Amino acid sequence: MSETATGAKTSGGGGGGGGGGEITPGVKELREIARELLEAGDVRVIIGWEDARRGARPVFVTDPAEADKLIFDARCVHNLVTYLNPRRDHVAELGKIGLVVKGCDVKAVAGLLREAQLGREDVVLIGVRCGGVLEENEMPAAVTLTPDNVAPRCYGCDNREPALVDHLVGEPQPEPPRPAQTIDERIAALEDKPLEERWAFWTEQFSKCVRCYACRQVCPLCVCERCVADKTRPQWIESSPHARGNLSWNITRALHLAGRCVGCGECERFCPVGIPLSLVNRKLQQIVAERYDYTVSDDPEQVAPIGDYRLDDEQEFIK
Amino acid sequence: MSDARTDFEPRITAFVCNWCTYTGADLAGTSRLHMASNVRLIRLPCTGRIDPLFIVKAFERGADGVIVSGCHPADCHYTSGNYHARRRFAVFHDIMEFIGVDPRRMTFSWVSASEGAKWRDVVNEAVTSVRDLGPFEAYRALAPEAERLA
Amino acid sequence: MSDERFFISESDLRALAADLLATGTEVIAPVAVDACASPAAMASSACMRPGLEPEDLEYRALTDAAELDLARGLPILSLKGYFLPEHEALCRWKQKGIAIEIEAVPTEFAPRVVLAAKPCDSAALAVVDEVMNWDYKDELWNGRRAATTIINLACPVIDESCFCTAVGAAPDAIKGADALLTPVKDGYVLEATTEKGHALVEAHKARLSPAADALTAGADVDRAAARARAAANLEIDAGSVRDWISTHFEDPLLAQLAIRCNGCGACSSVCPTCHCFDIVDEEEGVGRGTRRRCWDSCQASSFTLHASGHNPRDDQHSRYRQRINHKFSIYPLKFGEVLCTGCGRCTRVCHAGQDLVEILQAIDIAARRPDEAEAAAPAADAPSPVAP
Amino acid sequence: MSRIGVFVCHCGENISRTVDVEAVAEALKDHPGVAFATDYKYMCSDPGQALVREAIEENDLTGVVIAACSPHMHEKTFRRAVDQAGLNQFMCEMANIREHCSWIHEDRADATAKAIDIARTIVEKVKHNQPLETIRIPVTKRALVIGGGIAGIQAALDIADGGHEVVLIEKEASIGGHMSQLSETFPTLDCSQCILTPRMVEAYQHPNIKLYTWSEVESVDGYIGNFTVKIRKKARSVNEDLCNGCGDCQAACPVKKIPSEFEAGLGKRTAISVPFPQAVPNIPVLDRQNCTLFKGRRKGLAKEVCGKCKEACLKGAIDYDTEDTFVEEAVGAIVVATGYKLYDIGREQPEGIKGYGEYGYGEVPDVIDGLQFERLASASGPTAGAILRPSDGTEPKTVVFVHCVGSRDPEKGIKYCSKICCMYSAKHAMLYKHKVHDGRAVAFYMDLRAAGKGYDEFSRRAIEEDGAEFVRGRVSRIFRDGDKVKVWGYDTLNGEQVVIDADMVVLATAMRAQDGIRELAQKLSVSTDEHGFINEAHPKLRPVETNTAGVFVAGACQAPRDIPESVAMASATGAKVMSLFSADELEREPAVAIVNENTCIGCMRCADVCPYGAVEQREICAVDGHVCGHVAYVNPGVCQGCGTCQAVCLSKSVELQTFTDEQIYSEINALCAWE
Repeated sequence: MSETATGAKTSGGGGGGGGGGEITPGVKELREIARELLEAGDVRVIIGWEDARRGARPVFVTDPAEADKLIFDARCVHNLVTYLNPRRDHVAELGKIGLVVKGCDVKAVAGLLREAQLGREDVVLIGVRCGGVLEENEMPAAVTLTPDNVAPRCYGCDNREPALVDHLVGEPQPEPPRPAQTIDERIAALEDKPLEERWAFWTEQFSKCVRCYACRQVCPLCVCERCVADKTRPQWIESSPHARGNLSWNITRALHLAGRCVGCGECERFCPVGIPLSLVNRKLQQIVAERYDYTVSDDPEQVAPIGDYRLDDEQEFIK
Repeated sequence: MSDARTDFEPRITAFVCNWCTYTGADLAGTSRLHMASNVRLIRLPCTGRIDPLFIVKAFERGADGVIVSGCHPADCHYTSGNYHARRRFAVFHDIMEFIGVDPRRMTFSWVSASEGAKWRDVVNEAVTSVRDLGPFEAYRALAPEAERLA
Repeated sequence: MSDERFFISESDLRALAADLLATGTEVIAPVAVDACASPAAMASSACMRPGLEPEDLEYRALTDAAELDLARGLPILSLKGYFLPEHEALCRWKQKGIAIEIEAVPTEFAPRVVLAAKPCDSAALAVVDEVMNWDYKDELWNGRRAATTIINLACPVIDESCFCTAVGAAPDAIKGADALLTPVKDGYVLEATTEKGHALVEAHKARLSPAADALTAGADVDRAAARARAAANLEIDAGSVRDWISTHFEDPLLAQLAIRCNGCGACSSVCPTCHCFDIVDEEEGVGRGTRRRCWDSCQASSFTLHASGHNPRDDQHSRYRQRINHKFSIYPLKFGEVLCTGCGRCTRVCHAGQDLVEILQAIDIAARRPDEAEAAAPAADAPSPVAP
Repeated sequence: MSRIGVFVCHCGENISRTVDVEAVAEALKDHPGVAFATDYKYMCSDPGQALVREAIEENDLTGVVIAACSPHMHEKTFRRAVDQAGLNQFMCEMANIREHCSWIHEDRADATAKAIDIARTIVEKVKHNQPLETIRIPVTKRALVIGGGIAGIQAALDIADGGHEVVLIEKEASIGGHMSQLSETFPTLDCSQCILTPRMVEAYQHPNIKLYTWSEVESVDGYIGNFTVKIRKKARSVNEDLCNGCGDCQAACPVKKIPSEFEAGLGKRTAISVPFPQAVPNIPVLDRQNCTLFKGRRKGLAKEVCGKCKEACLKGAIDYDTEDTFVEEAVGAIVVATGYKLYDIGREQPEGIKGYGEYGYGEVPDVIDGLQFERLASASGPTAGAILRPSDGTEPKTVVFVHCVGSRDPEKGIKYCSKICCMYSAKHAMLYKHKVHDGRAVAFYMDLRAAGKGYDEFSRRAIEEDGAEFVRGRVSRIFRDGDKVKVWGYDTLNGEQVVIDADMVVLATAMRAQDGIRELAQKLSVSTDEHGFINEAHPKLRPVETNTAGVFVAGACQAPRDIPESVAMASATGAKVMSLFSADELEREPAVAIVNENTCIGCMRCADVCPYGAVEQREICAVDGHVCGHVAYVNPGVCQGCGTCQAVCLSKSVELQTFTDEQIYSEINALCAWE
């Protein structure tokens, strides 16, 4: 409760509240480092956030003179690590990248390193101390974080001082406020319903899916060149967006992220039809946490739970 | 529905490993252990080979239940395939339950080459419990219009 | 009678919808769906917040005239899906031994009416008619078009992402529709322009009265104002844009404009004019299955993937360029129509911040005032790709 | 388009009794892609196989499905046949409609419907089979024999004589097993020691045999032709290289009253001892449980309380501080010959076995079991061959022999027949009469089972020439009555109760699987039956093979066996091992995983899960030659085909040959509910 109180008072994130362009010491520092990296030629491009017509959005800065475009505030919800995904050839072509990352985003970098999809030397990470972000980026200026507008995933953030980064800017931020309802609470609410209702709920949700695969495209950890959903021989996942194929796709997407998902919530944010994917992703995190005592971190050396085993793994569900 | 259940015979697809459960099922045969005839086996080298997609596809194709069975821990012909399978199925089992699939439609078991009798029991129990649950209409209802009309 | 304009009160309009439903005609119209009414409420964090009741607007087949929502903005998805469904069966096959039977699908459809369609959505249908009747006449599309009478509702212009007037459409256009409703005090001015439109008017004469000149004048003022609002968001010369793109295929600007794109393809799902589809054979058992077509997107890498493994558009900026190129150059050059009606959905749905208004602005400047290009290009900070 | 041939077997009546085989063939004719379908009485017979070959040629079939028994039974047979017809052998699959259908179902309609499904499933699989070449793997031409009883010794000698190295391990201090405890053997009454000892010595001295006594199997890795066995050499406290078997330590040992296992408790031994005079090797073991010095150590006493044996040993071979050590041996084949143990009557019994408290064993000293009688009758035994009863050392004038104690008695938990008891009880009666001419020998039996060369003659001789009385009936109770042992029995032929005042009673107790056999079976991944006897691969056709290729079984660990049978089995395993070793390479099914380099993203998750370390990382280059990434590569020589890599590959970039995704998908598809 006290969190909520402080959270409610605090401005969102290192950028501080106030107007879109407000320049906090953290942002100053960020721009300074970006400028130096570009001038020194350590990186060819800095990927961060800028203020635009429709709110905060990703920006690609190559000219040191333009480093002042960089901002950081509670609207900077995007997980920019998606631009490090090996599938992003058009970004890779820009040359060595300097990436601005929040604590949660860094876990995705660790994931890419863990799965040999990125070399640590291929990227310079500028971490920003973050006090939580809004659910949406599309507003002219950062507003104060409240239980009603904070991204639920920010609650209980466990990587507020990211270790994997090369630079860490901004003054320490207060805890993000507790959202009106946490994701765990929503999951619990769902699990209180009988099986039939859960089935009704999820099949309705998944039947909305238009199979645009936005969830896959933005996921920093969906690294496959050829997604199993695009495979036709055999066609494990029917490609037309009917309820049945949609269910297979969504189950598969979830399983493929088991023990890998970092919970950045980009899949849900990008979903044009609003499927609550973060409930599934979070549930997976709960499963691996309960069964295998695994919580995804920003340590690239951490061994992922799927692909590993213990002789005495629980098997209560096996006859 | 409930009326239909009385004379309803479930269709169950079983994914079994070649070395333990398939051989155990052979033993059940050579021992003439009679059991329900609702189960169809698909032989795989190891439970480690089984992708949850197999199970999803089985449901898509109208299975009312599935059985996944292989070597007991420490007995895997390939030493560790079943350990990897165990984790995979644990996650699958939990997530399927989360989205509302009755876990009783999915039987996971360890049946060794010498456990013909256990195989019979696994089969009979699976058939009974799925029979009680009734046909998996909820899943079939997901089929696209054209198909359901056909 | 062709330019005759009628008045219809709000209640009569709803009654008209009711009449249609009563005769068993399908009526498709904007419907407010309370996100919190469905089980989805459990998921939507918004629904957990006191005071907030988020509503989505969708084109839906009315079950009751009362559902008809005339007051609101743009439905999430365009009308497209009612003419080119997300997925539809093209035929089914059955194999017995070595023989194969094909089972065709019907291409005739029952008459239906779309009420209060957004002008940008109906216009899109007219634009897509071109490609659907070019080298091959698409029976399913044409069948649905022929069976459907569309009545537009003049649009107040939703927000800063609207730019219909910049691409030859308008908030009060009847293009692609059969009639137009313009909101006036206590009701609407209704004018029909096509056979189907007039037929509908005739059928429901009872609920219509000749519109007074004062009313129609007021309606015209509002319509002009809406056009002006849209024009204020974006003014370009579509012709110059078309020609510049066709001659600047390799121009770095096109790559810069694409830089943020994640290739999620949401834009093509919500776009009223994106009509590309994939054809898939889906097995339903041994030797049986359905051939379906389903929406596809040029933003997916698999869209142009050759069997050989070669992919002519193997990075995202070339895929994004294709989207711009196809809409604003290739299509206009081939069919004389811009493949965009300025509904702005793509901009609103893009969470990476790709902004079509901004992008067209930049291209227009590059085309007409190249000297300003350097200064004005929004993404000028984004560098041109360098070879690896 | 595939042209599949389906061949439905009646298997005599094994299948056709419950499955309408004609209907199955008919149904399959209409199945998409099936060009030919028929049924036949015995597909595996010559004409049956010929039928398949002809059908392939006449209908130029692209694949063959044999709907018959388990692939584990006849897959090889039919693949060979298909191969002869010029079709790649891997285009043939078995549909198991016998073990998995006709034998386990009664309702003809259900069974037939299921058989059709099974056949369809396999047809769908075969449609996606690929012509493949077998893989060759090298064979380590060394064998491991577990158990140094007569069976193990025989197997070891046969293989060693064949010119291959053998590692023979025995958990006791000496090889020889139970046979070394026997007095004389039926039906020839030749002295057990006399025929066994030379074999023991031969095995010990054989240049090709490496003997580990007082050792056990710790773990087994690998597969046929390439096993790695870890052996635990239990602490002996005696240096085998230094010890010359003089026996001074035994003489010096103050602890002399330990019941001797070898003498079945009728004799005593010292704490440091060789189990019996003819032990091989003749090297003692220090029994740390009973040793005074170790008792002292366990009590935590400051100074050693004994050490006499060490003082006595002039070779300085004794070391109180040795610990268990481990050695690894690479072998290509394994023979299991761990033998049996006797039903431990009247004492603590395992789960489900009740025991025979009513027979007074353990309380009445003169009620003994067969092995104890063997020791009494043995010239080298505690009584030097004189039959004297344990309680008072007097010569028993009336001895009762009870058959089937434990055996053939489901009530008591064991339903099988121990097979040798009839014969050895007859032998015991005979030996007794030879030694005590005025004595009375009475045997209670259920049925006399004397099948075997010279066996019936032998038991008749006991009755007709030596006057042993054979009473057909069970004994209900045995108890002490003064210095007599009262036996209450029943003569079912005369239908009267029989009460005998005996001086001694010998119980022919059941043969049971050795302790720890289940653990060993698990290490070898072979299966055991409900009694713990090791399962043979096929009861008739593969009696000395197990479910695990390269692991063979001989002697009483497979079922109750007498000496001739054990030796025969042992030589059979010898022959099996020899034939396995006759080639330098083994042919293996090409069930290996192959990586699709076009879609592999080199996350190497497959390498993480591969049990064999068969996955390596490989660089790939773009057309212009520069390294543009890395992908996984599966070494086919190492891959064993479990397919775990494929299941964890998110992009489905690795395919396991013979179990590809397309094959499995098609099988699932074939089971569509709307067929």
